[in-house]
Amino acid sequence: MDQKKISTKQYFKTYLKKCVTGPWSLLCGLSVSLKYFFNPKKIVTEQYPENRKTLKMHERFRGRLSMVEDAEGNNRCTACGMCERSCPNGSINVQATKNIAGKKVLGRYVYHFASCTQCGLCVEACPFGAIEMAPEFEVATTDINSLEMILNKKEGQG
Amino acid sequence: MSMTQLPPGFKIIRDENSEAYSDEFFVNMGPQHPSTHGALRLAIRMDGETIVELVPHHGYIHRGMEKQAESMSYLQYIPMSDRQDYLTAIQNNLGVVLAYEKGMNVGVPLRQEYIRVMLQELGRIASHLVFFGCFGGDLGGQTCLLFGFKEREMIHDILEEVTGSRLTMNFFRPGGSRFDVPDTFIPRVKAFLEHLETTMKDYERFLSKNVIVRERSIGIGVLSKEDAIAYACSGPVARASGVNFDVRRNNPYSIYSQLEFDVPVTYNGDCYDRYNVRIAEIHESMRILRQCIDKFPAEGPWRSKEKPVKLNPGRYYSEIETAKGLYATYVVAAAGDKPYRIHTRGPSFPHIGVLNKMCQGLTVSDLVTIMATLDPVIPEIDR
Amino acid sequence: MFVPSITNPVGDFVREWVPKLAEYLPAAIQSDTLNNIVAFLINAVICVIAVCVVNIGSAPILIYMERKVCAHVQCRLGPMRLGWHGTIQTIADVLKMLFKEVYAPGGVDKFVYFLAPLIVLIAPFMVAALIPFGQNLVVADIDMGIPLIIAINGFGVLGILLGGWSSNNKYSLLGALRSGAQMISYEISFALVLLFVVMISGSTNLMTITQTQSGTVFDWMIFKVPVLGFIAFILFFISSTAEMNRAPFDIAEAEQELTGGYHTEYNGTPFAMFYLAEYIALVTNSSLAVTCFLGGFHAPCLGIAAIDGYLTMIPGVIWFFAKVFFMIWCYMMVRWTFVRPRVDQLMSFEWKFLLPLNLLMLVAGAAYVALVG
Amino acid sequence: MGIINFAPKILDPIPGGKYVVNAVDYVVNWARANSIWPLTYGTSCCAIEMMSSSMARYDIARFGSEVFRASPRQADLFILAGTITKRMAPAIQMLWEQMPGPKYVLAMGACTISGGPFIYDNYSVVRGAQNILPVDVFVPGCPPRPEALFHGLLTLREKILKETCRNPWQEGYPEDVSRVDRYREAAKAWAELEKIKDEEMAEAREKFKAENPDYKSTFKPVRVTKEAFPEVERPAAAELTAGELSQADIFGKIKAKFESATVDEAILATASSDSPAEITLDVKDYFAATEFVKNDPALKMDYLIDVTAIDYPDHFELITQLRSIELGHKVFFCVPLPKDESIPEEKRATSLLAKVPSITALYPAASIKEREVYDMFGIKFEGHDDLRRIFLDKDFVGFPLRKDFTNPEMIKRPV
Repeated sequence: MDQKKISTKQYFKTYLKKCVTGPWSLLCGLSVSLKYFFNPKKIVTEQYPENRKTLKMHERFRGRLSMVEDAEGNNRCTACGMCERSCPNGSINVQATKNIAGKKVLGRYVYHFASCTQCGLCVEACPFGAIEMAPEFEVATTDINSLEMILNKKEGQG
Repeated sequence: MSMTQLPPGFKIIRDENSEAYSDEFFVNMGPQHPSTHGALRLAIRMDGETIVELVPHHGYIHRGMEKQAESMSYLQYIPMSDRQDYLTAIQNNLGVVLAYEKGMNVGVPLRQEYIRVMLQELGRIASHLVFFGCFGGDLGGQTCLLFGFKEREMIHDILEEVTGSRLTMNFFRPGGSRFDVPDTFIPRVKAFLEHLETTMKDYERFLSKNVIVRERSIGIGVLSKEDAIAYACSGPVARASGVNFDVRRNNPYSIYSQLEFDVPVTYNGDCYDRYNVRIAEIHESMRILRQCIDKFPAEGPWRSKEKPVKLNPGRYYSEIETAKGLYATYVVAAAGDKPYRIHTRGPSFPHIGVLNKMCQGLTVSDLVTIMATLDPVIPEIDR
Repeated sequence: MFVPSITNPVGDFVREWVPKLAEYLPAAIQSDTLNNIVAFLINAVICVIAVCVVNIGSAPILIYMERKVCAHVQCRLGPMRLGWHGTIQTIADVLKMLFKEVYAPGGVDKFVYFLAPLIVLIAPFMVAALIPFGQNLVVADIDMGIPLIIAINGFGVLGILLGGWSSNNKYSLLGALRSGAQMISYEISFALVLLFVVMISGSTNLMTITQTQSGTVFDWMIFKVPVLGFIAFILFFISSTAEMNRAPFDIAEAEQELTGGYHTEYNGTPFAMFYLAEYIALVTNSSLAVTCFLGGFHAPCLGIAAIDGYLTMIPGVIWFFAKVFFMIWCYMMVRWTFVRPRVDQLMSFEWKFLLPLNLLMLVAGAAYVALVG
Repeated sequence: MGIINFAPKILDPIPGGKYVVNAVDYVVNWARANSIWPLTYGTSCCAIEMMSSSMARYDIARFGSEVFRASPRQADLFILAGTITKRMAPAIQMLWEQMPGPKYVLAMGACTISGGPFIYDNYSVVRGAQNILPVDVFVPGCPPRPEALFHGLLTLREKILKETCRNPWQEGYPEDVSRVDRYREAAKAWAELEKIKDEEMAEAREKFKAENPDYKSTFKPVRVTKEAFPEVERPAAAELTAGELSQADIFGKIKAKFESATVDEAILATASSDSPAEITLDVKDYFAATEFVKNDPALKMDYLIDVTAIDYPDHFELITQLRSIELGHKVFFCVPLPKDESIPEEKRATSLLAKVPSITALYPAASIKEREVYDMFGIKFEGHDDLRRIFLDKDFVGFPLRKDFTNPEMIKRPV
């Protein structure tokens, strides 16, 4: 490091200035932390497991993928596979089957939660609004196989 | 030490017999180190506590995004951009989308432009608040870290309400965005700005004038204007060195040309200036946001006609100013719905390139200060 | 023979009862020497237990306090879920650490590696024995109190140096060397401030120092000598913070730079010892500050007839610990407010600012004693 | 680990010893489950959420876990926050080995559970932390909210409470799932099921058809109505500022100096400094042209935006993007580099196929960019003094951004 040459007078001037401004600046900082310490209203913590009941995600929150189902458990999926194609990393298997009339319907909607990035492109791509991102975030598990889910309860209609 | 004995990347050859020579040793900072801001390894050649030379080793978080982009559709690449610089995800989205819009030749209605600018500026404030926290935190004041993140949470609350996700927004689309903003957006931003105004005063009192911070950052890590340009620095790092360059003003995108804002520039190029530039930018962003709130069109379409995302063959380049600096996207479009190649120029990469030059002769503590003020995000470098 | 002067009622009680019990022994082995030795040993055991209880018992409380204080400065809540407001969180931490796997990393000097945390613990324990906690509550009321404290306090750095050196880690070594340089430098101003106190009070005995401060707040050392006392107190505060390696002078640990400094390679119980030593040192240094500057175990405002009765109702030890905890709170507020200076700045601060100021203080103190006192 | 595990052996035979063991067990487990100190480790996005969770809003301190240790030797929990790359994996394993037992691993986010967004067509990401470490708790999400991380912590707590010293914590083993392609497996399994079902149902379907010859489905899927939006024109390019040259002028200046410079006239007409036209140059003119635009007082291209390349079947194209900070215009050079045909077919994948002069002497910033191009495409930069791989290991085989790059670890994208 190259230090600039300064005169003794200048040195003492800056030295004395620092002696005054230094402690003052520290006191300013201390005053802020004291202000926060003695003001419990400033605390912003949300206590998660305790506030489970009141905790509500935003309407658009993207959690786990789920199927939109009516009261009888019927879904709207036509097994077109738009969601599957729009998924950036193959997290959705739309497994189509034929119903008794020979028409292509949804057999199983397999969702690999383990690799899902919750980007929401599938929901955007679905022309019938058959899937949505559920506001569900308590999803930790000790068993990775439980992250592979079948979303539909019933076979598709058709 | 002869050249052959030196680990890769080190260049300075010192004479063992000279007087200045003393026992040198090598220290690895990272890949898991609290102050390298991610998975970066810095191989440091030290003489006592003084850094003789430093070689950054990248690639610990190289995820091959550009390779993957070649087999993805254009739309599927947008979430990828979230994961590059995760602190300014919303801005990266826009960078990619602007390039797409050039390729698709679509425009954006006025309301959407305001949405874009407002989210951009919110993202910028959020990123700078993280910088404020990390700067204080890396200097040893843990409390700053929490202060910075406290206000950032509020921004992310707003962004979550708008986009649906806290960090990886995946929000903008060519010609518009995923959603319109909810009605609560403007009041919430307004309330947040009022809150931030008062809190920033506290925070600046807490850190800016602090004599220890000044001692540790003034004159440390000086980057001259010539070096800043030669090493392709951008954003606050370059502006602190006196490079008066901001894409928002020099090549305005969206509606930045219609808004009134200053580009803070300082001329010392040391750590304290970089800090000051960022703090000033928070205030400028707040100014832009206030203008946007006043002018925000209450009515009108929020996106243009939806089209399949398919670019005309050609090469498209877009650049935006993220909180870190110049973020450029280069798309090579071929026929079909997949890009031939997408390349991203992140602002942090050149900043790490100049690190060696800035640290020589300083100590490890200074390196931490410099790293904090460069504010790099490693996944954006490695992609 | 050195007879421990535990002057509290318990000590007298032991000295009284040992000869009485000794009468039941065969006459052949009865002697005053034996009685003295037995009484000494019993007293010593009591003293050791008392010191351990004060020190080790206060550490979890302090850790809890630190976590709460820092949480509230940072607008959060701190430990909340274990016990009422997380009160037993630190107990869980200590228990967990005790039952953690303990191993020495490859390439360390094992003997020194495991010796270091013990050495670090010794210094604060010994200092605690010299502090008068109450009118009669002092383990070793010796005349050379202050010099002994100065001597012992420097002992801790040895443990840190050994720990850092034996760990076979460059970060540890850097941390240890930093800490060595820092503590040796600040030792000087630490000693000089105590010397100022000695000069004003005219004794090196901590009990005597405390006794000279009885009276109102303005008889305390911090206000007794106008302005000078306060400056001395601030100087003591700074140099003791540096002595304890606490933030903002925690350059030896410097998590952001050295990932933990000298204790990077320690785990389980040895690490717990380093952790404990840090907080015990906090107690002893605060006690020292209280003894030297804040009137020790005396209640404030003694000598005003109206409230004297009420104040003396509260035992001295409670006053003492109230003051100690106030001091600790101050240390904590400082820790969670300021950022850490660089090593060379720390050194130049000591040698260019603190030391000249200390010397000036000594001169001024001498002048004060000569002119006023 | 430690003496506690021998307690049952010694104490159980003693009458009443069982109860002592149980009591100690309870206390120790309680302590372990409630005092979880995580390691400061994070690579990408999840790390920020992990940090957020320790900040004022969510405050991991309530669980007693705010003591983030920078040294693995003092940590109990390894929160794997962020993508694990093959280059990082050995470091992670080492960190894990340095932790004293009992130690736990929490995989946070899609990347660490399965590779997340980086499963397909990827050569550098470890597909799931299970490949390298035994993982105790999985927290899916990308990234998971801080609350989700807390839920993971609570799940881990449940798991720890189940351990006793008779059933102590044991070091688990990683399992190799790197080749698992869940999408294809699921599709394959379903195809087989479908085949069986088809055979079984064939008769019933015939019958149904015979019974209802003109069956029509009652199910009519309703399309989601989407708002109609007007088309919007793109705004015109910004006007030139003082000193700024138009793209045509820049090309004219370069063309005058270098014969080989060509440009697509159609693009040049509409090009602006926002979307510059690319000037194609010959390799031999590349360095001289860069030097010219840097030093010419009317151009002053002093700022290097980027150096990158594109791989075409028969040649590479090196793109050098320059701009002038002061004047505000840009120039993009496009240098076609023919691939070296003399290299035999089997060696082509691993050898450098083209070479180009380095511009590090003019732009120091080019140093790292050229290393990146070298690393990704295998283009040699002559005159570069430190041409090493930058993102990949030095013994990595192949150059990933070439179109014909193959890697045995790569799984092709299924859809």
